[in-house]
Amino acid sequence: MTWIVRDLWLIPALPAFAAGLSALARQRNRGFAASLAIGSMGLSFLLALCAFAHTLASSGHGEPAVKVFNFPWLQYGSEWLKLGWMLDPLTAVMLIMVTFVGLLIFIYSTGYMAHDENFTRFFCFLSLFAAAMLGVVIANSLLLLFMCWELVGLTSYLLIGFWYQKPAAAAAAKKAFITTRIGDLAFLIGIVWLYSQAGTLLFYDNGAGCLEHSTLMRLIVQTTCIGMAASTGIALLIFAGAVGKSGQVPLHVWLPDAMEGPTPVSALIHAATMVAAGVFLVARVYPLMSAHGGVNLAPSSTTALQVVTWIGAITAVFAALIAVAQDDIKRILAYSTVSQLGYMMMGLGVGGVAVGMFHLITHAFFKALLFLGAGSVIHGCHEEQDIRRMGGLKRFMPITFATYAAGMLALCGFPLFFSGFWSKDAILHAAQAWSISRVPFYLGSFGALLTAFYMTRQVYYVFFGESRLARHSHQSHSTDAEHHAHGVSDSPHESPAVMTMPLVILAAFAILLGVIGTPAWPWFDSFLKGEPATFNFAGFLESGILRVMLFSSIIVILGLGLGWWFYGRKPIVSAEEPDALERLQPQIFDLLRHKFYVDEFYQDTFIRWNGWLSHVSDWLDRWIWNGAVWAVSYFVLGLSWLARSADTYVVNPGFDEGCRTVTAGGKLLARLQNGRTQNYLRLVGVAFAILVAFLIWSGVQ
Amino acid sequence: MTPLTSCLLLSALLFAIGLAGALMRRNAILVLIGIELMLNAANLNFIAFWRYGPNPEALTGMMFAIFSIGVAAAEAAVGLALIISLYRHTKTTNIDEVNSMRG
Amino acid sequence: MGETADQFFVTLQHWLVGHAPASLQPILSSLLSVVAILGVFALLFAITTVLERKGLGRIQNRYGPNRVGPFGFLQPIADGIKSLTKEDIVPHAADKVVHFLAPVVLVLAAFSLYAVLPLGRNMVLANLDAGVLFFFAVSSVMELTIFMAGWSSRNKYSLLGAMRAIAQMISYEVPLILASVTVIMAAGSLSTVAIVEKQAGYTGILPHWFVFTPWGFAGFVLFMIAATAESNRSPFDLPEGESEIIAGYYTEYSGFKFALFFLGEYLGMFAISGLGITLFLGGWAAPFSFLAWVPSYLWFFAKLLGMIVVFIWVRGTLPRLRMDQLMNFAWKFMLPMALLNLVTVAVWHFLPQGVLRWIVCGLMVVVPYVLLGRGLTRGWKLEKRVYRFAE
Amino acid sequence: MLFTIFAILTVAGAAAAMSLRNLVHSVLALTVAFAGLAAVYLHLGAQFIGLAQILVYVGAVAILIVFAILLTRDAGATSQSILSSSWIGNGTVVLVIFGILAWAIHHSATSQRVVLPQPEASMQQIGNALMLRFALPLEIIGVLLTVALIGAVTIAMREKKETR
Repeated sequence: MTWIVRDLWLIPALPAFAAGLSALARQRNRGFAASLAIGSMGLSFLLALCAFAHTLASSGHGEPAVKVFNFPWLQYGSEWLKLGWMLDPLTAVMLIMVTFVGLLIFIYSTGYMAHDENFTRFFCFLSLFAAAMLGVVIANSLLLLFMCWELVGLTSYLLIGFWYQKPAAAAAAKKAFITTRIGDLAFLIGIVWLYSQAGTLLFYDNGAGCLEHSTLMRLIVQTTCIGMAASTGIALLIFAGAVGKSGQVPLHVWLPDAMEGPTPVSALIHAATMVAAGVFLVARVYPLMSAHGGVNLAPSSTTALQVVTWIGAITAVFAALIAVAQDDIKRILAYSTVSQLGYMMMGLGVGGVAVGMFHLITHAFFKALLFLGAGSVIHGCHEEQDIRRMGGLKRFMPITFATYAAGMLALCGFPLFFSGFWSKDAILHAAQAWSISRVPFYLGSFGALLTAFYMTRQVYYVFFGESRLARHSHQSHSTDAEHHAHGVSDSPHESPAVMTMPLVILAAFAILLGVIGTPAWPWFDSFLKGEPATFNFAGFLESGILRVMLFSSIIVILGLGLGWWFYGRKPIVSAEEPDALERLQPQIFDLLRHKFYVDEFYQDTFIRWNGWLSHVSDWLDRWIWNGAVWAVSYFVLGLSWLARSADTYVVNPGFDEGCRTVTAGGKLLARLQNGRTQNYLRLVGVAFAILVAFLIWSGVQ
Repeated sequence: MTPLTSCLLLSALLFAIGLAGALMRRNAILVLIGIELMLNAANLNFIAFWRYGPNPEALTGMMFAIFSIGVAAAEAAVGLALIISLYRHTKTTNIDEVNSMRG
Repeated sequence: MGETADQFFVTLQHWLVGHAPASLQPILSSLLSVVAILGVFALLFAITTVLERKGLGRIQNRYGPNRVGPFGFLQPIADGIKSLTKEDIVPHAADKVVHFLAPVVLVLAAFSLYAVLPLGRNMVLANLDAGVLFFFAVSSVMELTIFMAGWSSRNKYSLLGAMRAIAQMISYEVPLILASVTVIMAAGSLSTVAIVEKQAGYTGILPHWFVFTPWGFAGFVLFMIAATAESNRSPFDLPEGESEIIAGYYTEYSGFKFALFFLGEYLGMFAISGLGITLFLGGWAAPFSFLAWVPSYLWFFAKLLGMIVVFIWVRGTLPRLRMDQLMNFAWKFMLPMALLNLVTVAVWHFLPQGVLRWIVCGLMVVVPYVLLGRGLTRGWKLEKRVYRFAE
Repeated sequence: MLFTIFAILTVAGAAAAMSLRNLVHSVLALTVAFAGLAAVYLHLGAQFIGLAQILVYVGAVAILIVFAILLTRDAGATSQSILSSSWIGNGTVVLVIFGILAWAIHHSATSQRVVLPQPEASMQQIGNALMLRFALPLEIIGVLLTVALIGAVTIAMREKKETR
């Protein structure tokens, strides 16, 4: 056990410490809070690098190298509840990703939030979030993971509602919190069930952990109500938690609304890290998911994984469809995030951990890049978020445009040179090779087409054509101060270097990250599996890889072309003119713009039922329980009245009599007390004389 | 009559004089002086018993005298401060007139 | 030869006493020393008066007394005769007895101070075990006599002067005693003789005087300031500030009583200087080892004369303090310094020999000095006075 | 011989202090008594106590009392009698007490004890005793004195409403 494994807890502890300190800090000293947060994040990044290097050194032979450090946490009855953290390739990769992206986004935020008066609070929350997320990543116990998971949810709530004076933000925060709670409830039930079955919540406890062979065997053989294995039930419950956290259908509704929060938050939490936590969770418990009794069927076809796959595929297409018709720059990205998460889930389902995680990592980078770019755009256009009011920004903010384009191409998966291409391609290939059905493959391809399409649409709207930026007053929220701060210069402007620099870095990664996962050199895959990576071009030639690559490239090009056909051919002149698609298919477009009316549906069903229930319980409370309480209270009042009368007419007179006697005695004695000091002294003298006399007298005889 | 006895007699005399002053004078300051005299008488006793007592090398009596001198100093300071503030309130130091504590 | 010269007076006393019957010898010997002390210090008083008057005269750009005798050195005799022959006026309302007792008791007390001062090797009247304590006890009696003088001559200036004097003396007695306690701690004894012997050694040619240590130096300065205040000399001469209250508590004294007061004042000054010499300046010890052959009492008196000159110089130089300045100085500067000095001497005692303890103790003296000085002079505007109409 | 002189001095001073009409005179007499007592101490071989007696009582307490007297000078003090109203009863009490004490001293066993040789109490011994065996009482007396000092100052300080 090397120091890095033993002291892995430092990685989350540092940001937590920073959060605590900046919580104590006064609202004024911003520099303190920012430098604290960034410094702690940087340190965590260095530590994460150490951890990564350590795993890199210890991997490369056979099974993935899992190092764990467990400690007893609290005792109840006879047994100890143990917590712990672990270090394996998955953890290491996630650590690198979270700390690095987080660091960049922190730096970016110093520029973006520069004029917010709650700067300090913002960084306190951010650090807290980073701590919780890292905790999720390193947790070796489902319990510890759940704690940090909830903490993540809390910080997400706080940060979405950061501009709580905006009613929309407050509502969105509540929505996000409650929606994710639904998933988390299932998650908790799953945990409890797992504990009752397996007797431990540690993932790896050299043989005794719940993800290790013996336990899994025990879980498989037990069957529950409808004939499915306990492992499947638990896996599905846990997956429900993942669904809630990473916005899969049907719990996706909160994620787009969460864009009410500051853009860095959207980038960090709702694109790069937290929403990926669900995927990470599934990848973490993958052994449980893929546990199956029979030997004959492939690991990727257990019931749990089938569910994962279908949900992922449906989400991918569903969200992509919605994204086509959105106008808010951030909402488009949000829906694309949802659909990409769907991709990851699908990848996990069909292709195993490596496929899904690879897309997670690449997506984290380019989606963070896109969000930060969007933030820069919004910043530049003075809080304008409607893409119809932008346009022609290519001239004003070249750096942003370049980086944004890179991110967009990566997201679309433009062939060969962009990371997105390789990750998505891996998923598609796995889907195509899936043994159960081909439908996910088609869905995924369609999703890819849509992705390319709506990203093109967005880019054309935002960066090309004439500037349609409204000259009148902008929608104003808490950053009014900002306008006054850097005087109202209405023409859009490039953002400061502190914001563009992270963009550039992220763009570089968005492009280059692909090389670690090409079929020719599947380093990432083998790193997670713990095998030495080999380099051979034969990777391209094996079954159907080239075909899939070709196919997806064609799809992407097609999507880009369609986007150009609809939006690029003739530039959009005015903000009010209807969308090209809208002109073509009004009803469908309307349906898409209203997100398939999912929100309304929930509004009319669950929330209304909930209202009725609350009414009923309110009535019960008011009339049944309340009545009982009143009865008891009157009874008590009667008793107390009895007691009081007894007191007044029986006890008091006796005491009064006693007091009168005492007073009389006091008066008698008080006569001795005539305030003349010398009398007192004389009394002392007399007493002394008597005393001595008595002593002598007693001594004489 | 042995020196110890004479010492004790002297101290008894001092004590009596002090007590007389404390009891019979009407000026508060003189009462205080009387008390000081009584304390001194006590000191004399300590010294006498140290000098003629069974084991003088223990120095107990002397120590006791030292401490009681300290106590006497403190007592004098506080007492005089009291008298001064008393005088400031009721423009007199005649303790016959100061009997507002009558019960 | 040096030995005999050194012990000359001692041997002389023994020889003289040798003639008397054995029963009377102790009384006789002490009587002899008392007489000697009376003579010597009365003479010193006479010399000092004329020295002071001439010195002040020089400082103030005038000749002092220069008529009687060579350079006016017989002036004291003239003054003595004058004061003896003057009429002794006692105010009608005065409290005769106390008025008479005050100067007598003062002079008696002042003389009895010398009982514990070692004037030379083996030249001390009473080698008390608690000599320093005796000194302070007796000097506290002098305060009472001053009060008697001020109160008994029913005169508001006298009373004011007495009050001032007592307040000032009590305030400065505290730092005085604390400053000497440092030496007592270091020497481990209250006996003046023992203290002097502690300082009698030499390293190389340099003596082991306490003044040559950080705490000793600080203590010495504190002691001398307090001593100036104790003996009511300028700049602490508020009690007899002519310009404010005519002559303080001896306004109503005239003739020989006045002379006695004068004598008492000066004797007190000599005595306290002598104590300072004993405690800090090594008493009768020679300043350098190669000068040890000079008789010890000569060294003592040389040091005493030096101190007297310093007193005169200070008197001629410094202006008089205001009452509040006096008290602030006593309680806000001297007292804390003295207390810290006690700590310093303890540290000095427990640190090992070497440079370290010099550095530490030096810091412990200098830092409080600076800080307290800051605190004391806050809000002062110290600047060069411009006399617009003079010169 | 010496003892008798000192004793007479002391008693005379004390008596004068208690009986003189003029307060200042009585304080001076008191100092005489204190001095005599100090002499008695010295004669008994308690050098330290004797000197401390002079230092504390003559040097401090007497001065303190003098200050108090000068600060509280009531006009009609000289006119009325110096004895308190109930002096007869008190005087009898005093006499009784003295009688009892004298009687007790005379008949106590102490009067038969043989005279021991002069014990010597050097400053070294006293210092050791104070610093080692009686260290705690010493600390306590120091605290007591400090408290008394502060208390006296606060008591005698003029209240705010009186300063105008």
